[in-house]
Amino acid sequence: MSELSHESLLKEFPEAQWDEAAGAVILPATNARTIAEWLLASGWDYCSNVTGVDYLEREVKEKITNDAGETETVTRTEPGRIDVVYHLYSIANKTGPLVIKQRTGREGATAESLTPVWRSCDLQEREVYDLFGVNFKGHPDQRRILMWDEFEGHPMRRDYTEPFDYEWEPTPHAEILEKHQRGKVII
Amino acid sequence: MTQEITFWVLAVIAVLGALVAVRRRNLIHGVFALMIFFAALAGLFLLLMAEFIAAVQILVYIGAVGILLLFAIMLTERVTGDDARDITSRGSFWGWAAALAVLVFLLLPAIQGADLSQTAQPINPSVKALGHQMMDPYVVTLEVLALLLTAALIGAVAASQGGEKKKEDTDDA
Amino acid sequence: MSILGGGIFKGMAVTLRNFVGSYFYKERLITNDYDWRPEDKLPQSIGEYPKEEGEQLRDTTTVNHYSRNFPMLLHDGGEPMDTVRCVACQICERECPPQCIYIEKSEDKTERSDNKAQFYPAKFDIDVSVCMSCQICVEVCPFDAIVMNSQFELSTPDRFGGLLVRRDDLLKSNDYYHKIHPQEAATRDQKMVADKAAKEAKKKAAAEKAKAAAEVKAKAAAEAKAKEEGE
Amino acid sequence: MSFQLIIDILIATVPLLVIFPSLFAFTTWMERKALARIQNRIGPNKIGVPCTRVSLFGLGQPAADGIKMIFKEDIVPRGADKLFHLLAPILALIPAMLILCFLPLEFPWGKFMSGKVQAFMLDSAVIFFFAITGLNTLAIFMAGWASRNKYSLLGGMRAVAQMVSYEIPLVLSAVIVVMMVGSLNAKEIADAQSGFNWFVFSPWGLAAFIVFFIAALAETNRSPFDLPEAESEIIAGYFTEYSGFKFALFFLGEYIAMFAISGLAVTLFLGAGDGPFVDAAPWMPAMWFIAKIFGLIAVMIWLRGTLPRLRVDQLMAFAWKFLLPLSIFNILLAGLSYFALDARVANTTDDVIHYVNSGNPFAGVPELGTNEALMGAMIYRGMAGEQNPMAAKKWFLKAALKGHPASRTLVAWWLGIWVLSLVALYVMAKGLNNLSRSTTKPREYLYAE
Amino acid sequence: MSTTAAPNYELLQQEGLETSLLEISMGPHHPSTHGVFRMDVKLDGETVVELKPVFGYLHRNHEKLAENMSYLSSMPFTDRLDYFNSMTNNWAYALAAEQLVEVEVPERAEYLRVIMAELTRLVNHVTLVGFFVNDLGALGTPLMYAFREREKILDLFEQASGARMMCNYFRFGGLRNDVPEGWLDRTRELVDRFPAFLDEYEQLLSENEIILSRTQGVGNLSRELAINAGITGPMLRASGVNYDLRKVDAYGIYDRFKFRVPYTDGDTGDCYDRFMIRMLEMRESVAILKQALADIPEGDIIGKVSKVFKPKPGETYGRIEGPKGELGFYLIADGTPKPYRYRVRPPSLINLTVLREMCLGGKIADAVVILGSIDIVLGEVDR
Repeated sequence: MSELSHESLLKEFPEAQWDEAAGAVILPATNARTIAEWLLASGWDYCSNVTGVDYLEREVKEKITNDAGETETVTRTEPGRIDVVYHLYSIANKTGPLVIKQRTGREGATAESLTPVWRSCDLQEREVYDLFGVNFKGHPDQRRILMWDEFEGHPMRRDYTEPFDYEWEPTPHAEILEKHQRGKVII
Repeated sequence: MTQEITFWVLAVIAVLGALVAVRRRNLIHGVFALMIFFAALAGLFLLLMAEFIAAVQILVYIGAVGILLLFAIMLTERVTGDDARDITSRGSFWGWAAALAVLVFLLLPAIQGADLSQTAQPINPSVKALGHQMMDPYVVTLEVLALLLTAALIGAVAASQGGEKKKEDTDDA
Repeated sequence: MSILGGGIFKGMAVTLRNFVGSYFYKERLITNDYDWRPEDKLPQSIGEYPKEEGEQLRDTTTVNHYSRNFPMLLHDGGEPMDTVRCVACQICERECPPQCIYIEKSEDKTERSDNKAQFYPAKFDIDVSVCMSCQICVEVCPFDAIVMNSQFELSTPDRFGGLLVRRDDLLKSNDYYHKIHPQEAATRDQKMVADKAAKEAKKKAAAEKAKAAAEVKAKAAAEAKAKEEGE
Repeated sequence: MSFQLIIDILIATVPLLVIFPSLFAFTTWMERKALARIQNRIGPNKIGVPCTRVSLFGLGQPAADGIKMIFKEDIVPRGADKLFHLLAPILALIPAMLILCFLPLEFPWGKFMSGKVQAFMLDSAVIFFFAITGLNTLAIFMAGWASRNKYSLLGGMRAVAQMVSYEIPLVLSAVIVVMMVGSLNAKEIADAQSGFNWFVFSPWGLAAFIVFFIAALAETNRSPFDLPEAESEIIAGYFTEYSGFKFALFFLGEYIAMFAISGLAVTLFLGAGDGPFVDAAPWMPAMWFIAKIFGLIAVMIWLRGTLPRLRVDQLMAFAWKFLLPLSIFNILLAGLSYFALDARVANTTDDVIHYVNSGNPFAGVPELGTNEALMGAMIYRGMAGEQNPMAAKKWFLKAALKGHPASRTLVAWWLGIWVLSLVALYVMAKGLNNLSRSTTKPREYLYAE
Repeated sequence: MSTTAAPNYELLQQEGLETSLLEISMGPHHPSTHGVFRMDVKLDGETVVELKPVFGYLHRNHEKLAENMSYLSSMPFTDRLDYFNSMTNNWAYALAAEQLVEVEVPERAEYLRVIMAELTRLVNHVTLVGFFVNDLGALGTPLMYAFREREKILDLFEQASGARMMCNYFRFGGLRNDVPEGWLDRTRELVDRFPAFLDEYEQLLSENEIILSRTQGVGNLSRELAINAGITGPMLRASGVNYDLRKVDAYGIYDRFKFRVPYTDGDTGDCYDRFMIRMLEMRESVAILKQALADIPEGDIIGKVSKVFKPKPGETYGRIEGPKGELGFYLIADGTPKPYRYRVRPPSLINLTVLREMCLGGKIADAVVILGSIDIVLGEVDR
């Protein structure tokens, strides 16, 4: 059994990246399943939490040092992405967490399903599929879980807008609704 | 007078019940009609003061046979509806013939032999006497019947066990 | 080797004990007799509920001094709108998680009894059918103007209008607050006094500082002038 | 068949049809109140006398419930078999009412008016009782099937399986009493137990009573055998789709069946109308009878407040693997010990009579209690009126208490047989219990510091 | 150790005898699905041959709501996740948020947090056992006893926080307010009397033959599957894994208390074990409460947190041992007053993963009992 840390993972699979800010390992899209199996074999027996994070396309201002040695501010467009985050623990060694992420684009988002490795991903990956629209390859039973089957769209995406207020009912203040629509009141 | 009225009411119920049991498309309705027939029959027995027979009629025919029939019907798929069962008139000739034969060869002689001018005497066959009869002159018959039933029971158990065993075998293989 | 059915008999002994005990020990009972008054007619809206302060706490078995139910607006006594603490800053409206508060700020400022002109809420409505009694509005209020009431008998037959509590029904005096939540009210008053003192101290300090600064400046100016003159 | 007979029948039956439904109302109140107290609640306590504020411990609650039930909308599911849906509650009530008539319940007015004590003085009342109880099964199945609801169907199937299975131990435990009395007549069974000669006071009678009571619980769908209406699994079982008055009829039928089967238990084992001061007033036997019924119903309520429910396979296993063997064993044991005891009594009788015949009992040293022993022997032989082994035993017991040696031996035998039977029954029950559920027992757990 | 495929139940098919399956949709309105939960069950007679849990009827997208409001504003919404245990929900959220800003929680607040959490555990376990026996078919008697004790604890909660169930009591860096005068004495009195109630409760339940035969050997869950399927809490320990976050993470000040973690040897892992583990855990909670109530110091109740909670960008995952299992909050901050991502790891939902496996082949009555022994609250499952 290798040492339970992200270093051993990075050593074993050099194509995985270490994201210092998030404290997470970003798995390569191709062999996430293989890495997961290796992780399970090396002692990360318990996958606690699975979730998605949606990042819209945005502009990032970065200070870089150019060739001339001057710092200048460059505006760069960061493409939108969806991260599927897994929090791993070891029950046998009582250590953790190891955060691993699968990164995918927003359009036609797909990721490797880790359900065959950890059963606990089953319902949570279904939830990520339901709310974020990430397709999990190899998931045994990928259906909507919280929304009804006929529901369109993925409500946890940040650019999701409600098609209509199907739960609308008259409130004593019609104005409050107007306010809401103007965006003054945050709901 | 009261007795006669009761007899006719019960008789009509019995015949109607029997007819419904035969003619009804809905099987469950048929079974319940059959039970009404049994109940009316039990009433007729009571009218003849044969209360033990009436009790046994209810106990065995309604309580056991009827329930068994219901169970059997629950196991079949189509219970109600138009395609529940087909009542065809095919072979009805033989049916009528059999009914007529029973009437002519069994009932008519019995009716002719009986003295109809007299109403039934209230004989009181006590259960004790019945038991003594059963245990004394007819004990062999009773035992044979009991043996037969036990054998049937054991056979049924064996049959169902055989099925189970077969399943286990396939599981092992 | 346990007795046949021993566990069942043990359980039956427990239930028998409870059966008998419920007649002799009041603390065994789960339920309390609610003060049911069939002659009471259900008010058509919340505003019609009795406003006498004693009435609010008539059922002390379910409501105690710690309960919170829906918010109310505080005033310091006297004419409510004269001493209302709320200045319609709308922080609570913004922070309210279920968005049940609706405030309209007044167009003009009024003179309060403490001779300070302030805005006041022209409208202050709480839709208690939406409110979830979370007390966030109380925490974010910088003026200690909104606190939680413990009145709970609020049912009405009207679903939408009936559960809207208007400003005038929300206004309650600080004395009432002391009555229903004595400990909390006392703490809040202490805090307010302390805050006020701190604020005044700060103001004073600021004023002194400003004065000192002005003095220093004046001094410097004088010195400069003197220097100038000296030259 | 005369007009007088019809009058007699009416006099005997109408009170039953009035008394028991009223008792039903009282029982629902009692059950609610008792369950509430078991659960440390107060129970119904508001509704009392109408139009006043008098609450009378909530005694008006059943009436209010009844009125509500009558005026409630009657809902029949669209796919239901309307005829059977209507018939089922009626069919559930009628047999239950009918079997009340077989109870040896003596109301004084019946006695005064025409000498009729029961609606049907049937020679084979016990058999009739079981026959008609079986009809209840049909009603429940009908309700379950006609509702066209899956839960109802499951409940109906469960009810049929359960009631058919538990009828067997029920009948087998009643057989013991029939064996002892030698009659199926309820009145004769009741008379045989007069003077505290209740069958529950013998080991096999006690075992039979317990088996009978358990089977009766199952037969009336009471907890812990309330599978056909198991709320946590199949909503309300066969009456899921019943509301309003039909539901009330079912409810009534269920409670009347409870009364009836408790009444049978009282008749068979608990001495029917026998009790202290039974001769003090003409209505005492009826009062005792109803009081005993209520005692049994109180135990039913108590059990309902305590126990969870069995699972369907355990229910069947309990009937077929525990109650059935136990009651068959009980019949054998009862027969054997009855014969052994009887032989011993006969022996003692012979001794006593021989002693009397062999010489003048008053000439030599008179043995203590000889007179009592002689009395017992005479009664046993039928020399003093009717032959009555039960009463003879009582006289022998008196003789033994006075110190009659032969009677003492008899009583020693008697006690020995009783203790042996009790032990044998307990061992049998324990063994059967271990066979059917040997693996379930409380467990030990580990702790991590 | 791949445990994806559930065991397939083979229909008993004999030659010439076909049985048809009965499909029942148990729920969303069913007396024993603990809320609006649905089980699509296929029955062969009474045997469950297929079971599909369906949920989402109570879905309100709690996470999306929280992402659109300030950190503090979603605190009252956490109460409504698992509405039996609002205190522990609050704690988990506060713990996660405190990890973002690294605030020091005062001593007294830590003690009060432990007291509240353990009281919550008592509330949860005692009512769960009541509901569980209710599912077994008892007429609510144990449940009523449980509610009586629960009510006493809820009174304490009301006195401390103002509300019985939706407490909303924890704040980032401490607690909202100090407990009122005399509260600790009342709590001590309650804790002293609680073991007597537990004795009575055990006498009523734990040896009852019907309960034993209904629960033992029902819904077995192996240790391997339990770990792999992410089962947590008492259910995991009933399957023979000694894993309690109060010991493992020692969050708060749990390392100061002496208590034991009950678990099984893992041979059975059935409903009886799950039921008994909870009974035993309540005694340990009482032990913790006694120590905490003895040692609690005077002092501040909330640490130094700025009025506008605005953490630096970063992400964190905070988890506690909730009464139902590991309750985690995954927060991503982006420097604004609102969380960028807010995720609840609901133990109720994840413990449901193995429902199908445990129920298949059992009777329909077992399915209800197994669901009861999992201990779900639909507010948390559906969020």
